[in-house]
Amino acid sequence: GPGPATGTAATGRPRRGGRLRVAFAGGGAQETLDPHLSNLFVEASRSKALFDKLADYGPDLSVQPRLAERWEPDAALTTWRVTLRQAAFHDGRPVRAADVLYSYARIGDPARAFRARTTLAVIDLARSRAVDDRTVEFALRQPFAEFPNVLAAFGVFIVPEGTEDFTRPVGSGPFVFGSFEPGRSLLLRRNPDYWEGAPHVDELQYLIANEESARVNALLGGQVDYAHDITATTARTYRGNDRLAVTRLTNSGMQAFAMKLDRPPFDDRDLREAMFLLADREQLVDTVLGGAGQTGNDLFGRGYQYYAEEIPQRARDLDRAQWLVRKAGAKGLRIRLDTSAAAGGFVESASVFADQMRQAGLDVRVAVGDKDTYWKDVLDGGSLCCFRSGAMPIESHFSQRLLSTSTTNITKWRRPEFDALYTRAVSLADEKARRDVYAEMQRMQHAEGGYLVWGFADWLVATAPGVGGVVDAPANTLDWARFDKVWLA
Amino acid sequence: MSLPGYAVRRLLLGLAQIVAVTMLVFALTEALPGDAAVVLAGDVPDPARIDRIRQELGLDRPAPVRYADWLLGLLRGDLGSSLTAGRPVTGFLADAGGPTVQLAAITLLLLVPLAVAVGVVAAIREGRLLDRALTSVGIGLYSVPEFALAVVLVALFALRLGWFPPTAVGVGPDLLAQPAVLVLPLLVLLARPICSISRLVRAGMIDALRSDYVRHAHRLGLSTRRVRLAHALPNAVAPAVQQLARTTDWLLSGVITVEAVFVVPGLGTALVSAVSARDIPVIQGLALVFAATTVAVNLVADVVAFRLAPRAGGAA
Amino acid sequence: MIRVVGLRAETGGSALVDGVSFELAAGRVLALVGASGSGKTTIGRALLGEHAPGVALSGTVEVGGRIGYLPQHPASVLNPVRRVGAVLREIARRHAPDGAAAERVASVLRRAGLPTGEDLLRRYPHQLSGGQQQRLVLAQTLLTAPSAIVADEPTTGQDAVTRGEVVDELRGLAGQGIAVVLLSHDLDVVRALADQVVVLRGGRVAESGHAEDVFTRPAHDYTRRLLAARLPATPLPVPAVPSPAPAGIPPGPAAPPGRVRIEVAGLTAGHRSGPVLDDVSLRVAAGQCLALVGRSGSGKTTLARCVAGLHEPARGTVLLDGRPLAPSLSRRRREDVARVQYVFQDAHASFDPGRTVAEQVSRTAIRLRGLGPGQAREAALDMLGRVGLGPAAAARRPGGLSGGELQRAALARALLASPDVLICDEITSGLDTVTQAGVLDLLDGLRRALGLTLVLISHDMGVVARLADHVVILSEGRIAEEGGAAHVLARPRHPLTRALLDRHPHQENQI
Amino acid sequence: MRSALRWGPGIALLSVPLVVALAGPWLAGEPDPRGVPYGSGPLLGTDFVGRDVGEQVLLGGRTVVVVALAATVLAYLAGTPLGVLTAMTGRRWLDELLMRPLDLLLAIPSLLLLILLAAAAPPGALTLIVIVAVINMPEVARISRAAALEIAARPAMEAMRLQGESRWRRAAGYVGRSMLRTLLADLGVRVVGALYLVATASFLGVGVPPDASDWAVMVDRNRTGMFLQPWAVVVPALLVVTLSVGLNLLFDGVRRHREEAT
Ligand SMILES: Nc1ncnc2c1ncn2[C@@H]1O[C@H](COP(=O)(O)OP(=O)(O)OP(=O)(O)O)[C@@H](O)[C@H]1O
Ligand SMILES: Nc1ncnc2c1ncn2[C@@H]1O[C@H](COP(=O)(O)OP(=O)(O)OP(=O)(O)O)[C@@H](O)[C@H]1O
Ligand SMILES: [Mg+2]
Ligand SMILES: [Mg+2]
Repeated sequence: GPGPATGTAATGRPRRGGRLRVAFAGGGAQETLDPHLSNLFVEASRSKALFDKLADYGPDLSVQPRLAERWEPDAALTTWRVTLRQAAFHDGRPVRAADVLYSYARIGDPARAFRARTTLAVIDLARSRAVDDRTVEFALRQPFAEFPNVLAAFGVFIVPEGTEDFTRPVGSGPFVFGSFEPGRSLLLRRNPDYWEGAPHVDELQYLIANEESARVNALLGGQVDYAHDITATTARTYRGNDRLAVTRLTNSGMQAFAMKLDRPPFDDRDLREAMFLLADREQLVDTVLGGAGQTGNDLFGRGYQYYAEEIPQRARDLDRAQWLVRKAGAKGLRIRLDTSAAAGGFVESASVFADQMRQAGLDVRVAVGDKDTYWKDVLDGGSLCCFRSGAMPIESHFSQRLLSTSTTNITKWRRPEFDALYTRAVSLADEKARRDVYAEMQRMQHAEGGYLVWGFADWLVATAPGVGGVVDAPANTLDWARFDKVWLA
Repeated sequence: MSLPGYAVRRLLLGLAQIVAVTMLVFALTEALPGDAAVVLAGDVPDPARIDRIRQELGLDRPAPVRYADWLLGLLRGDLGSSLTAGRPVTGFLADAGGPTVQLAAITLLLLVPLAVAVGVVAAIREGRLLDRALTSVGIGLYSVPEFALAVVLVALFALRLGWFPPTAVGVGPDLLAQPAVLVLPLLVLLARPICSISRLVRAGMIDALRSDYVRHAHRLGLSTRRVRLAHALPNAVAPAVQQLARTTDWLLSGVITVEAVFVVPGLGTALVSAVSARDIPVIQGLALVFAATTVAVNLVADVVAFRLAPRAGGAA
Repeated sequence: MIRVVGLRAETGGSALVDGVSFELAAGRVLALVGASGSGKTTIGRALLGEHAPGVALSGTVEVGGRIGYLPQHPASVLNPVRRVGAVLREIARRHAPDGAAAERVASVLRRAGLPTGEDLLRRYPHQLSGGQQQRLVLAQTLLTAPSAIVADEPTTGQDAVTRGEVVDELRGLAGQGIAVVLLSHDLDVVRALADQVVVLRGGRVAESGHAEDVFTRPAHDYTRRLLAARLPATPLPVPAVPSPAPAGIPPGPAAPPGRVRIEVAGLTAGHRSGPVLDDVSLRVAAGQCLALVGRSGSGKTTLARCVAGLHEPARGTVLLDGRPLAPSLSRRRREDVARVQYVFQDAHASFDPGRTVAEQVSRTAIRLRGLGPGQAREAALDMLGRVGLGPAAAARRPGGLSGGELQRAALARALLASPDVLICDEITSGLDTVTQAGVLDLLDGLRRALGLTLVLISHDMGVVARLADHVVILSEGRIAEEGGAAHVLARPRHPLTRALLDRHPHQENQI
Repeated sequence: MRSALRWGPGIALLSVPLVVALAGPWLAGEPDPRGVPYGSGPLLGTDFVGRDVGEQVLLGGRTVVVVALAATVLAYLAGTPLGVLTAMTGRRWLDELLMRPLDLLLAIPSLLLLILLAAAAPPGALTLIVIVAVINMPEVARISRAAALEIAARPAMEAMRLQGESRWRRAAGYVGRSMLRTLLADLGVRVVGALYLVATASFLGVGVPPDASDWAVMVDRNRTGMFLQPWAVVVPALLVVTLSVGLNLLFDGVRRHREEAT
């Protein structure tokens, strides 16, 4: 398709100094600097500028060490010893094991509702301990080979022991807190003592502009240097324009339709297969993503570690789909497709896909729901809905969404044999062996799962001329929205 | 009825109105699907987690109890705290209020003289080319939604010509510090009210200019200028003042659009995001501010109208 | 001072005023008289160089110096939102820019007979009485130092006392050397003031000359008819030494002869502005005519509206043939509504401008007499004919009828209900003498023929004397005096009654 | 000649969007297969999801016109009788009972009301009609009441009572008809207001599905591609503007005509 322009603006060698102004969509009153409460992209990026995690994800979602220098499990994979690197908080205190244990305890507090709480549930904090100032020993409730994924999980930042007040946050990140006006602006200063080397720019300012057009206008008007999340249309509009350069963040989001397996009509395997076959993935990518993305193969995590590349790509087969629809006795069946403005492209994808379903003899009604409560509404309600997911390891996708015990199992995929495979995989120390089990699990999903993954969206960020160091990394990974490596020419 | 008596009666009525508005807004917000906990849970809508958030926010108590609590707090001057951000609503309103108040105040300040001037000029030239031009442009402009006008103005004056900044991104809460930022938002905000109010002024002025007392003022040898400004105009603006009061409502919806397009983090933005977040205390606080403003402006307008039309005796 | 030669005003080819010429010297008073619609106002405005839209003027109008204008309804030319003083000072400064505005204002206020205190200056026009408003317009005009003044119907709708004051003012102006053009159909006022009279008929001069000559030796037949239709103010000569009635003596019960048709018992009523009527009781026998007389604002209309059920009294009852009527019209039985009818002071306002007169009048027959639309229309046209309105006029909308015609249509509308009691509120004050006489004759005839009971409100003692059997004088919401018409008019006991009779301008100038 | 000058421009302006809106859906025919977003495609190009803009324009007028007109009519149907009733009742308590709740609605910013109501009610044209009507109704009632109060106080009204006319006939036959001038003056502005409210609602993402075939929605949703493919914004925007300018010119003409007739 007609993909958007991708130009990295990296001009020449890094240069020091200046104030980098970055524009994101924000959350108004709800914005917070508490890294454990991070929810929005702007909050994730800010947390990353102010704090560090023990580990983070590379471009293929493999885990890269950060504050943790290294980690070693015991043979049973139930005790993990993590060694911290030499790093200091902005107030000069060193980052110690106690800070790590405090941070994890805070997130895991059963009385509270931090997003990453369930991720940390595998850790038995009561039995975990600080071996010394720079060594933490985590005791796990069960063998878990993918423990590094926990260290890198979304929002698991290390804060100084005892911190509850984040009005003037102190972290160990590349930038030091300056001033904050919620919903408007956050000003940060360069941390000259950052363990990974000080940032190039002197100051970093986060500015909030919820409207995409406003972010682009601000960039074109020279009011900001970096605009997060622009549309493919905007990228096309300014292709060849020297006032704006676009960087693609390939593979940032999975785009799917989720079918519920525990109720009619999609408890019928034939109908699911019909759905897989009737989907015109290219058309969806071209119209909904404006060409900025790749088609999907009904599996999460294309290009990520452990992704089952070997499973053949499904192609559209309308005849067979029509035949399967008839076989399932679903011809003319009235199906509701839930969507909402909860995520960009949902409504568009629903209306495009509804047309495709109609071609296969299904009667679809697109229902546009409330965008604010969408995720809750579709978790248990309806039978077919639009779905998307940000980047995460494939293992996390399994554990959060596909186990019988998963709390956000939207497709209601509940298979004891699949659960057993998962338990086996995460107890395998050998990566190769694990990969095989994951591949088996993905084959099950591909054959009869509930996710119709039609594409992977690239995200686009725009930068002003002269901004360098913005790299292509999926959203939510280490190098995404990371500004200590960016410079102003 | 005497003016003070009238004002006091209206004031009491206004207070009752404000409380009733908060009650209605509370009920409507409660009627929205989901609550703050559901919204906070976002794309991780784990039911257990939602319950825990609900507990943390005190949303597990029955709605009437929460409203009563809020009302009691109000009596002590306490508007409560934002459910999602935890900050006191008053501080929140103060922050967001600044830019909005500036925008609205400057708009009103410019609106009145401009609308009156356009209306008067059109009325004096009634039926002539200038009047026809002003009237047609007025209707045309009146029909353009604010967001469309904003897009056009930004594309032309900010991006093409570069005369004004396209947004207020990066400008502090005091917009006056960079007046250039205000130009385009003000143009957008002014466009429609100027049209509607100048229409009323024009109609009122035409009536007044045809009236017996204006003809008589001419007979008494007063200058045309004086007759128009001191004798006809005060009668012409009375209906416009009432409309002006209704303009606050308009201005507010205009402000929401303008704030979104030009990135002014004011009350309009706050309202939209608070409704999205089901942040009831914030919505209540905003409804209170808006209702109080509307009531106050209407009160002032009615009192001014009372004063402008001494005969009517405030039959509003 | 003023010279008019061959003045012509036309609209759409037809002449409203044609070939009018006259001259007027300083300090003299010229009266233009004539029936409603004869062109008086048109000429008056032409003197100021004004004309209604669509009207073309030709001929010569010469005025030496400034000319001022006292319009018929002063309220409409006073700006409702400007304080009295501010406007006066503004005019003063305009005409004598070299200061001393306050002094000049005070001086004209004195000349116009108004108090010069700050209190008056701070008021708005609506806070003045009708008479004061008229004098305020005069004061404004005087500030412009006019050498001539046009006074258009300055006495219509004013009570006798006010009328006398207006006459005095105008006479005073002439005494100050100002030429006065008086437009009026009130021949008494004209008689009292004018040096010269121009009688208009259909826009043409029927007769003109010295007032003395025109009144005593009218040359034109039309003038004679106008004069003949005048009503004598009092049927009996005024006693030389009136015996003043001590205040507080209750008015003589004077039980009317015959069966009591309508009775008002202990009526107390008011508006939001305050109480208006205080414990008023009166009775009218069947077939009699009661006249309600009193100064402007004394509560006559309020009383009449209570009887008609248009205004709810605070206390007291209205009885028809001894049976109490519901205070509100909406709770009265349909036949009671039909039996008590009311004709409004302002005929023009009592019609819907959007529908034809015949259509509106016939509704009475449909609603109150239960006739079908066709029959009702016939009955309406018949009744309109009886009050002197042809089917052509009836087919028009109210805007196409003259004031006098509309007043008669309103009368027809009420009479169509075959009422037993008819209340007439100032129904003749806007009419010229000839038309007025016609309407009065009609009422008198109906009364005799149908036994109609009349309640008549009027400022005009001539009208009262012509029709009334019984007179009630209202003063500030109480009955000041009551009795047989002949008796009250001949021997007024209350000072107010005497004032209302005494200040009759006709007598003032009696030769 | 004069009348052509008076009615001509209004009717001409009005007829274009009205014909497109009302006849459009018949003219549109079967939907073409989707193209790329903001492509140059047939005639007017494609919109943000690759649909033919020309076809969307044909399909998209009906909802805007119907919603705005229906909402306005509904507001008048509810508001005018209420205003007339309160103006004509002599009973103060009834007046207060009916008017105070409306004052309440007036004191809530209409946009807040719009956001809340739209979020609480199921989306769709009917919801939007009701919401826009609810928002406009109190003001219609107030204006009607003010106009009716003045008319009901005229002696003509009392004359009709003395003729035994029923309340209904007085209200509808006299007060209602006499108010027409005031209501006409208001109508032009109010329809535009309703149009505008619908457009703003979709800008805020409430009421109508964001991919609905609807001029107001089109203007909003295709904004991003305005420089790639302007027709998707310009054509529906022009149609909305012509519609409201035409309506206003027409109502102005009607008003002046009635003014001169009386
Ligand atoms: N603009 C106009 N167009 C047509 N006819 C008019 C116009 N103005 C006045 N007339 C007519 O001119 C005639 C004279 O009107 P004018 O007002 O001078 O009468 P008038 O003598 O002052 O009567 P009144 O005693 O009722 O005040 C009337 O028949 C009236 O209908
Ligand atoms: N609608 C009203 N509201 C308030 N006050 C009123 C109203 N109508 C009359 N009044 C007042 O009531 C008093 C009596 O009025 P009313 O109309 O009965 O007098 P009237 O004797 O008929 O006078 P006129 O000879 O001028 O017609 C006056 O002082 C008047 O100002
Ligand atoms: Mg006249
Ligand atoms: Mg009266």
